[in-house]
Amino acid sequence: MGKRQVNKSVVIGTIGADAHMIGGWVLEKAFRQAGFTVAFLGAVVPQQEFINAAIEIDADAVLVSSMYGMGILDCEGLREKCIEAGLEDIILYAGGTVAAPIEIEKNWPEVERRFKALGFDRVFPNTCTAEEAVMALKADLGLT
Amino acid sequence: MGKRQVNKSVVIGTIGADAHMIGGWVLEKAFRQAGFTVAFLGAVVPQQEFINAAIEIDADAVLVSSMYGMGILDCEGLREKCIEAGLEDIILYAGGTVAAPIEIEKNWPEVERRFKALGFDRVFPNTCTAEEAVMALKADLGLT
Amino acid sequence: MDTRIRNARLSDDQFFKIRKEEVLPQWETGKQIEDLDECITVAKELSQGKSYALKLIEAREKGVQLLMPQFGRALTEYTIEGLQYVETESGLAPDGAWIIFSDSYTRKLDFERAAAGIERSKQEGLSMLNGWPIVNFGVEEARRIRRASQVPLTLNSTDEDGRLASEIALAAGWNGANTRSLQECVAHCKDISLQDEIRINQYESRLAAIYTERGVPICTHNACNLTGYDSAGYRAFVVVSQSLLGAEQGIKYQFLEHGLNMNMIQDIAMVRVTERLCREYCLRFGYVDVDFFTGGYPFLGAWPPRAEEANAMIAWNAIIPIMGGFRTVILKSDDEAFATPTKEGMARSVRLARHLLTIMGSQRIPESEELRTEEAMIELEVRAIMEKCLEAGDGDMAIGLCRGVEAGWVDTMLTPWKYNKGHVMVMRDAQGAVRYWNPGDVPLPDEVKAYHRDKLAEREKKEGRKLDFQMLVGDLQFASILPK
Amino acid sequence: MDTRIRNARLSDDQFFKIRKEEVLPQWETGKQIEDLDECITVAKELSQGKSYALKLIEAREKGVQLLMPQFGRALTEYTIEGLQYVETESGLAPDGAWIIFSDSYTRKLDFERAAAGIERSKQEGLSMLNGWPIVNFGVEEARRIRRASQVPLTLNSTDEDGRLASEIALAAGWNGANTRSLQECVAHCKDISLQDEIRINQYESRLAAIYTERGVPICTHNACNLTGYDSAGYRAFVVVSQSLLGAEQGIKYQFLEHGLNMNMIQDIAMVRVTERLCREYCLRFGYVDVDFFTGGYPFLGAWPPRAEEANAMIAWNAIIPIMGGFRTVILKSDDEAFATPTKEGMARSVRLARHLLTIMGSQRIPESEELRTEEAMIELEVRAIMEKCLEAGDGDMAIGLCRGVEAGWVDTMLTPWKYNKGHVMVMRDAQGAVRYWNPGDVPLPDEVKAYHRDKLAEREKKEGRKLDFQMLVGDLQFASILPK
Ligand code: B12
Ligand code: B12
Repeated sequence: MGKRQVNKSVVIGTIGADAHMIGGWVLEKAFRQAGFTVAFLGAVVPQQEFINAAIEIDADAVLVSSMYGMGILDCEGLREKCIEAGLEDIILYAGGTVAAPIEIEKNWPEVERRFKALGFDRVFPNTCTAEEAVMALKADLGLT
Repeated sequence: MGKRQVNKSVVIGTIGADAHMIGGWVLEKAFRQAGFTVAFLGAVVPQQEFINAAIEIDADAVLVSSMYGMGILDCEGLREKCIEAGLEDIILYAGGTVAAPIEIEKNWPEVERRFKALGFDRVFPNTCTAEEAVMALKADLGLT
Repeated sequence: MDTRIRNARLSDDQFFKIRKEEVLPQWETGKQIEDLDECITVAKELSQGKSYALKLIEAREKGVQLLMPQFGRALTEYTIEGLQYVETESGLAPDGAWIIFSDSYTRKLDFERAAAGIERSKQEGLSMLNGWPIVNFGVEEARRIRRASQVPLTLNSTDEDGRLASEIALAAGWNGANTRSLQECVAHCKDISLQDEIRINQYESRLAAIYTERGVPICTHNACNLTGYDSAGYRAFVVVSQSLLGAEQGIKYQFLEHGLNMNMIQDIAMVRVTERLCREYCLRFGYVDVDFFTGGYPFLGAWPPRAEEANAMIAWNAIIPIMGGFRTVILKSDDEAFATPTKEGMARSVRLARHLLTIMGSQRIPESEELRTEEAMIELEVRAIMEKCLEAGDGDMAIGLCRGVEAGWVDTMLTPWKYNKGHVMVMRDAQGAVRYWNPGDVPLPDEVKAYHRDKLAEREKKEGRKLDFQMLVGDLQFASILPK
Repeated sequence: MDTRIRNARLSDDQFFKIRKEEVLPQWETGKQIEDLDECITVAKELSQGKSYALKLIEAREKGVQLLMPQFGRALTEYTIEGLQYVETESGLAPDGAWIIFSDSYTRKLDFERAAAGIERSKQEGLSMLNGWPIVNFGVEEARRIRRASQVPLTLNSTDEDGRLASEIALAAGWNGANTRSLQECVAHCKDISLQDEIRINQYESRLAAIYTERGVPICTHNACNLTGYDSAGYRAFVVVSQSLLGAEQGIKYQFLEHGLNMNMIQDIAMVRVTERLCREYCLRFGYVDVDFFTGGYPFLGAWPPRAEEANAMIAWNAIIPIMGGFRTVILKSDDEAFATPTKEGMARSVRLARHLLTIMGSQRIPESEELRTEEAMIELEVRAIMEKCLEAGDGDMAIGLCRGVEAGWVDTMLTPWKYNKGHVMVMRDAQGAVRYWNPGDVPLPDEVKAYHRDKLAEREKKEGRKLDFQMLVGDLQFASILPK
């Protein structure tokens, strides 16, 4: 953090074959209200689209929503693709109901372990409100 | 068993300060229908009344209902009083929600241990139906 | 018959004589509350912001429905621990209140055995009593409990004689002092005469009124919990008749508590009719400033022994009051089939019900022909019995009530109470509403008789068999015995 | 606009051409079911006594309401284990049926990733997919599952293209082949055009009809689950419009599945109007022998993360169908906020709902002014949109529907689907019913507009503040975010 200039911009979308878009929609409203530029990609978003959008708006962070349970599978390789695309230190968040097996979903340290291993900076359970998401990102961007 | 002649007669009542009488009422109907003579004492029945009734109808068994939770306290000494009254081998059953502490009520072996120690032949949880009660007594009386 | 009892207000002389000679000497802790003025002063202070009557008024103004869980353990510590646990874990405050129950020895004035139960509980490290023995512990311990909770406490120590328990509760800043008479005989008594029971309860009602008059508003529970298997009309009648007895003693706030039979339409109709007729009869007798609040009480019949089925019961018994717009939602817990509520069970129950309030919002049952008919039938029944009582009592409800029970036109099916004739038989109809299979000597108007008969005939038709006694017995356990 | 799609029955030639060229080649397991005659023969045998359509008819005759839990795991063993667990532990048979869901990769025809998910699941010893990948496993495994359960199975593999999944399900003696079109676009799609979606679903409907014609009755789900936040009128419209598309292909049994918004009156009104109008419109177009069954689907919006609150949701979402007299009670579980239902969670849910059926018996919501008004308003709305479509399509519902979406008078608030205009905004009123805050270009009759406006004004009044966008956003989580 701090390497590049923070310009309050985020990419938000739901990854993979996942059609859930309401969480992302709520996040979009909250981030706009908090003064962020938002590229909202809706649902069923391939990894490459997140990266393209991040480049386009020079995003500080990519907020990947995953609700339908295949989040762990769908997020594999995203950090690597970011690095390839020159977005070394972009912030990556994931959030939602990220793991199909309830054994993992209800074992949050395990979820965090897995997403850290995938190169994500943070991962949020679906009890996270949009306001909490905004606060977390502001903190990570040194904005408060 | 077998010492005295079985004459298919039972005393039924709810012991102590316990006002619950519906279980006893249901039992009464079932035992009558099964051909038993029943002395039904209703609720709030002192120990002595059970004994008097048992003598009066020359009962094979006394069925003590206890629903309100103080069954263990209320049943203490009943077997001794029976012996004093000459009812050495009368069958004593208890049944209902016999123990106030849920720790005991949900630990049925402990309930059985305690009622055996009080000289009861059997104790039944409140999931016992009237038909099951009849069957148990018939078995103990060698009636099937 | 003995007509010494009348529905007439106790004079101060009478009241204080009974207090001194009969009530306070019942147990040694009676001494602690001899000074009624002091009791009232302390109660006023301790109930600041935690007055049940005022909370009910506030709830009405805010348009909210109060959640009312129940609790009681043999020892004060256990009891406090439980209240605090539930309040913290389930967010009971601000729109909630507690029903605290005493144990059954206390209710039967067997304070020796209650004392033994306390000792045993200490020895075993478990609650060996089915409630908190308020009389044995006395007023200071009751005040400790009052301080420990954030919401109003109301005492449930229902049985023959709750006077000393109510004295202590009120002196501790709790609510209490039920408006009871026939309700108690039928639910919990065996030998006491209705005259005696009315007399005892006149005292208790007067007590509540004195606190109220002196600035500590008390809202008594006027209940028809009965034995759990009673017709809706009988339930409503019990409450309406008791409302007159309570009002005569000066009670200003009555909480009309109705055991639910679990047919939504019938239960709601019952509560509405009761409230309406309580107002009407009280006005007729000149009790012009009595305020009424409504509530259901979760099904008082046999509950199922597994959590999921119990949750179905908890939910349905909360949904009826919510849809009926009752002021409170009283809660049982998933421990019901086994033991008095545990703190964990009660917290679960509050959470479930609180979420029902969230998702149901202000949904209410709409007016309908069915509801109107049901109300009309219950109303006809209650009026018929009320008028017959008043006639028999020459305008005196106390006398009329006693005569009605004696004659058997005030009657219900099951009770440990020896004075009840027990000629009536009730059964569930095709919708689970409780109907007279045999109205015994209850003076049901013909229209009402026919209505009940038709409703039962519908069940016969639906089940394709004649009604019989086995079905009546089966009805007693319809909600507790699970299909294999 | 492209008008190549019409509401016309596929000829056998067309059907079998598509089957061979488009559907079966989608994945290698398509080969196993090339011989449709053989598939139908086996299906007939395997569905003996377990036919969903016949079970629904039987339930109607017996006057019972079927319980429908849901399940699906990445591996066949896990899936079978779960079904058997629930059936044993909760007594699902005889009055129950299963909804089995496939995983989302399968639904998006991404069988490669589904295959990877199966492998991963084996490696991790956990179900890494959110359903059972029916296409990857193929017909023999599906038949194994069919044999392992005692009750009808119906497949939920809803998304753009469910044809191959439905082919396999039907060939295995399951029920399946939803009647879908707009429902799918709105719920799960992003880029597909409505024309293409209708074309895909004509095939699927025709498939169900062929099985039915050849002695294996199939009852398709005609659903309006949508995204969980849609007006009642829009929901009903979606189902009514789809009923014509399905009926044209020869479907004889349609299960009308309605996502519930959790306002009892509105939900019941919606289901009634849908059923009535499905019949009416089908008759009008000459589909004289279509049979309809009704069902709700538990709230499709955000659920709370704790068991007690989830139980409140389970209960209320079961009580609405019971009170509405719907033929089925579909169940979610207390796992809803976290993961697809576990077997334990689903068994709990079935027990809870089964006990509600026991204690509620045949209680139903009575007729009332509120219900009539609500029905009337929904009916006016649906008729207005239907007629506008039929006019625009020159009597052809498929064309009209496409034109309606394009023009924006068929519209809803939230969806991932790019062709939806999204000009409407809905919000909850004071009773939690869903109302148009902004009807966009939906051709609401003035009366209906005024009604929605009034209802929202009541909420404004109740809450003492103007409606704003934050409230709309708040409504999306009203049932999931718990008060502190
Ligand atoms: C609404 C809903 C739907 C709608 C979706 C409509 C739409 N297109 O958006 C419909 C009905 C169509 C649907 C479909 C399906 N669903 Co769905 N759905 C839900 C439901 C009930 C609510 C989700 C929601 O909208 N919540 C409201 C929004 C505002 O909250 P949110 O999404 O949680 O987002 C908030 C937070 O999570 C957080 N957040 C979210 N993402 C991110 C990302 C970041 C970086 C951060 C910081 C925060 C954050 O912030 C948001 C605001 O607070 C959930 C269960 C639940 N949670 O109650 C199931 C659920 C997500 N669905 C599920 C499934 C399986 C499906 C289906 C496969 C069908 C099925 N088998 O049931 C299909 C999916 C098809 C597909 N291709 O994706 C499962 C997923 C299981 C799992 N994870 O293992 C769930 C959990 C239900 C369940 N228990 O079975 N669903
Ligand atoms: C109905 C009822 C009442 C009615 C009683 C009416 C009456 N006079 O009979 C009313 C409302 C008045 C009432 C009052 C009270 N009750 Co009550 N009541 C119940 C309830 C809901 C059902 C009991 C019932 O009638 N079941 C139907 C009959 C047919 O079944 P049964 O009694 O279980 O009997 C069957 C079996 O148990 C068995 N059986 C019974 N006895 C025997 C004996 C033998 C030998 C055998 C073989 C079999 C057998 O056979 C019967 C037929 O199947 C139970 C909870 C439950 N079980 O659901 C609470 C319950 C028994 N009550 C309870 C309590 C505490 C009280 C009160 C103290 C008030 C309070 N705090 O809630 C007062 C008691 C006052 C007093 N002095 O006794 C507690 C007891 C707790 C405990 N054991 O620790 C219970 C468990 C509720 C609870 N969880 O708090 N109650």
